Amino acid sequence: MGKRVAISGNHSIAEGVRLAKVDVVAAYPITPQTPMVEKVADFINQGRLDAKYIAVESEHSALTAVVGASVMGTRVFTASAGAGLALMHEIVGVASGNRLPIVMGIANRSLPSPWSLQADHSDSMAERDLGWIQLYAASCQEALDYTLLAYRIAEEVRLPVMVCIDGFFLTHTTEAVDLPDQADVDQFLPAFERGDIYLDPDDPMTINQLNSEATFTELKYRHNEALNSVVDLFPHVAKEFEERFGRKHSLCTAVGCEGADVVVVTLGSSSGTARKVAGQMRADGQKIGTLQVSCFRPFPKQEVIDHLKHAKAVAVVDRSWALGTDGPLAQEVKSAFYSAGLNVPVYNFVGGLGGRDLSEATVKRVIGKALELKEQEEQALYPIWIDVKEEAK
Amino acid sequence: MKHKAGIYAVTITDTKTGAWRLNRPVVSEKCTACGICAKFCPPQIIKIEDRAIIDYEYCKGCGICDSVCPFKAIAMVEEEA
Amino acid sequence: MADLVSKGLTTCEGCGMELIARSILDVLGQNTIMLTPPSCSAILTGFGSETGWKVPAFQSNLENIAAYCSGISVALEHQNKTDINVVALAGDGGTVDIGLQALSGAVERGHKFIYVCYDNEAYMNTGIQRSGSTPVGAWTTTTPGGKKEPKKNIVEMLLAQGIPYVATASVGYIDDFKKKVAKAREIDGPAYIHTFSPCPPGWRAKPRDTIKIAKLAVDTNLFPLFEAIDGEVRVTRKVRKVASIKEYLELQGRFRNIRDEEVESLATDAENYYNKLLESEAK
Amino acid sequence: MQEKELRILSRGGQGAVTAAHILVEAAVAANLYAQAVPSFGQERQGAPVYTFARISQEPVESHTYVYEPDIVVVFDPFLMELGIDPLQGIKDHATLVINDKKLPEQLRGKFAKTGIVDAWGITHELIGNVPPNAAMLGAIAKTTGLIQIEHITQAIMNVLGERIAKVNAKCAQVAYERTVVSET
Repeated sequence: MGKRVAISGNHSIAEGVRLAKVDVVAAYPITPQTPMVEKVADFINQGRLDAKYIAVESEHSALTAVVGASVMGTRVFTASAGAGLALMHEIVGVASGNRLPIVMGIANRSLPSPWSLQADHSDSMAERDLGWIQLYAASCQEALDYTLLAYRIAEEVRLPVMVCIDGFFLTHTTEAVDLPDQADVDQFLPAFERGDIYLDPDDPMTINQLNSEATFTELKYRHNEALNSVVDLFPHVAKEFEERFGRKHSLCTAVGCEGADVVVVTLGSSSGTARKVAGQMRADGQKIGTLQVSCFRPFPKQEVIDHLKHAKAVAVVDRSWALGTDGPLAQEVKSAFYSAGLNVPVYNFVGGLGGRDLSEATVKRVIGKALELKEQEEQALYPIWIDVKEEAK
Repeated sequence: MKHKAGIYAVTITDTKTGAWRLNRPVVSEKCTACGICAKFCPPQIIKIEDRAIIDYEYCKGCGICDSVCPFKAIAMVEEEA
Repeated sequence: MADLVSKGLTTCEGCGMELIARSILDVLGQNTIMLTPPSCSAILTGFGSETGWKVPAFQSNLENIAAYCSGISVALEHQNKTDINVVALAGDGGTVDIGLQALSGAVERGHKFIYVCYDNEAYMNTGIQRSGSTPVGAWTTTTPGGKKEPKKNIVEMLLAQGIPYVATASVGYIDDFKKKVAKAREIDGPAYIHTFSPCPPGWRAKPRDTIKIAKLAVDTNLFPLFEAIDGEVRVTRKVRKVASIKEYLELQGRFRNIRDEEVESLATDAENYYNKLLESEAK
Repeated sequence: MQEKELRILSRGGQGAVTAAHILVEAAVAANLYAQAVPSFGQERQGAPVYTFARISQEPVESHTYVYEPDIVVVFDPFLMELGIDPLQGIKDHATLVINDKKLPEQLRGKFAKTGIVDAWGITHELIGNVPPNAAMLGAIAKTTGLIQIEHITQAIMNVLGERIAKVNAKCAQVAYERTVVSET
């Protein structure tokens, strides 16, 4: 039946790793990811997880080592954040290009510069187009559940997954989390089976070699097809998860979107905050909806269109500094809308950067501004920095 | 068609590098079958029987066999165009 | 000959690395996983659906081959597969320069793997650019006036780290190299073999002289052959009569413009280092 | 019970983050949902630290700091001399739990309910010169009535190391008994 515990987001992902019976872990500590990998190391030390921990000398080597362990046919885990993820960048493409079912915990932290220890999505967004599945959790419970979903999906489609949790607002926040029983997880997540590529003297092959223009496009095409197939696969796996564990998960979660004057679209920990604010406003008679995007890659275009097509306006909150254009989430929503021929105004708000709290007041400001723009039928070509201090202007 | 997931190669490449050769090593009767040439041949295509036998399908003609032979039993002869 | 590498490889004529690659599998046999970085050794790893290896192989990135070895080695350990060799075959650039951090980390953690560096003293695959391993006085495209700085001594760095097995070798003494590969296999931890490997096009040398040059490097004491098991140094080839450095240099166009004082410093450094090795052997 | 939001004011080294974690642990034991949100800064020993918590019967949605607390917990009255204002943003009918011998002058009449505890005195008496966090947890239990003291002491036993758990649980218990609660 499992039990309810009080654990942080970092600890939640570590519990997911333990329950997934990972074989090899390689990681390099970086704030705010550190307690996540410390916890995994602790599980191994206590004998609660039969795995090997490689305390590598850099993030680059962390992802490299798990790529190596993955092609040997073991279930693997690594984790990083911010500049550490940026250092991994080259290997991020290697992991997905080789179709390896690696799961990586991301404790979202802003990229330098300026240096920041704290949350925004600029780190994982910089990796968004390299063919990994990206899941963004909104709570410690989701951090755990997404980790289990990640292994299951990764191993079905042979693609790596980033499970992203906002630095401090999830990594270091303690919450009540329902911890599943090992026996149930074992039913949900079968023992690891090696994929099509492996290093085995009994069946030798060469992996990851040079390719030319004669084959490159086809390999990337199949990679892309596999990634896009997750949009169809996810609901099936989530349904099975719900039947076994009683918790519902979706590519994106909509509340009160039908006919809403404004729908607030979010990624990560601010999703719950937005739901709470919108819920209060609905109770006061205002028509405000929310859409939490959990799966950012592949981007569930159709689901997003279906949820948002009857809204009167959409306010997309990007906790990321995509400088020079729209935030990444807004780009996706606008792109999906255009493809579907929707003419719903989409306003992009950038906020919560470098650890600035995306507070309930900020969410209210986003909604207020979106209503105002809609009322005045105004366009906003570039994002509105919703929580920037006046002195910066 | 079901494709394998990943980047892999299983076909053993086999370039007939003998075509590159400008000079052909020719083994004479001075060969004692000592095996030194075979030991240092980079593509390892010299077999030692009663004398050294070179696989000209792959020999690039580098001349290492000639250079290491203590008995001067190999001569490099220009290939005809 | 185990015949675990395709005969028809597109390496250059007289390539030292090719002989090293074949010799490794000659000793280790089929139960071996080979890794190569993007470099000349990647010629063996192949292109498209074709490979030169008949054993399992993996193409690493340039700077992280030892980290791949770490992951592979640990996974094998976790699977209780103790009879499979994990071998990195990387050039001097991928080893002493960009690959140094991953190598140092993997050695410090003590993973069981064999790292063979084929040292051709420059970045040859990209067309002869200097590396940390290029010797004083050598021309490369990025040292058009000859390199000013002495060669980086990676072996001493690894010795200082306490690596359980480290050796130098030369394609000129291929039996000695093979013996060292066989020893490396028996080490329960990281083993490193730094192997002198002439590159005829890069050194502006005749392909036929590869072995001659590789022997001379040893016989001039420019590249002494030794090994160290748990730090205990043993010179594996004692040089009775020191060969002429001039002869060695003259076989290679890359040293055409070397200055007398640079030749002098090469000779002095070679003598001093060789004597230092003999001294540490005596201890 | 509606969701209750707590703001804990302390200084680096006083154990507020651990206390908030224990509070969530206790809430879970009481079959409630809860959340502890640390704020992150340059946490030097002695620097002011804000820690936030929420306790609810439903899963907690918000993942932000607390700006309009129902309950303010002051680990160290000296913070007020550093310019930290326990009154900032408080909801109507808010509750105060403070580590002091008596209610500071400037806080009189500002809270609907106050719990006063000499957490340092109790901690020094039972343990020594260690953080007052266990005692503060006892005082929070007593003043707010949100969580029973048994759940607090059990959570302390679960979270803290064996060596120090028992005496800290005792500390919470004694503080619970000695906290003076008054309502206006």
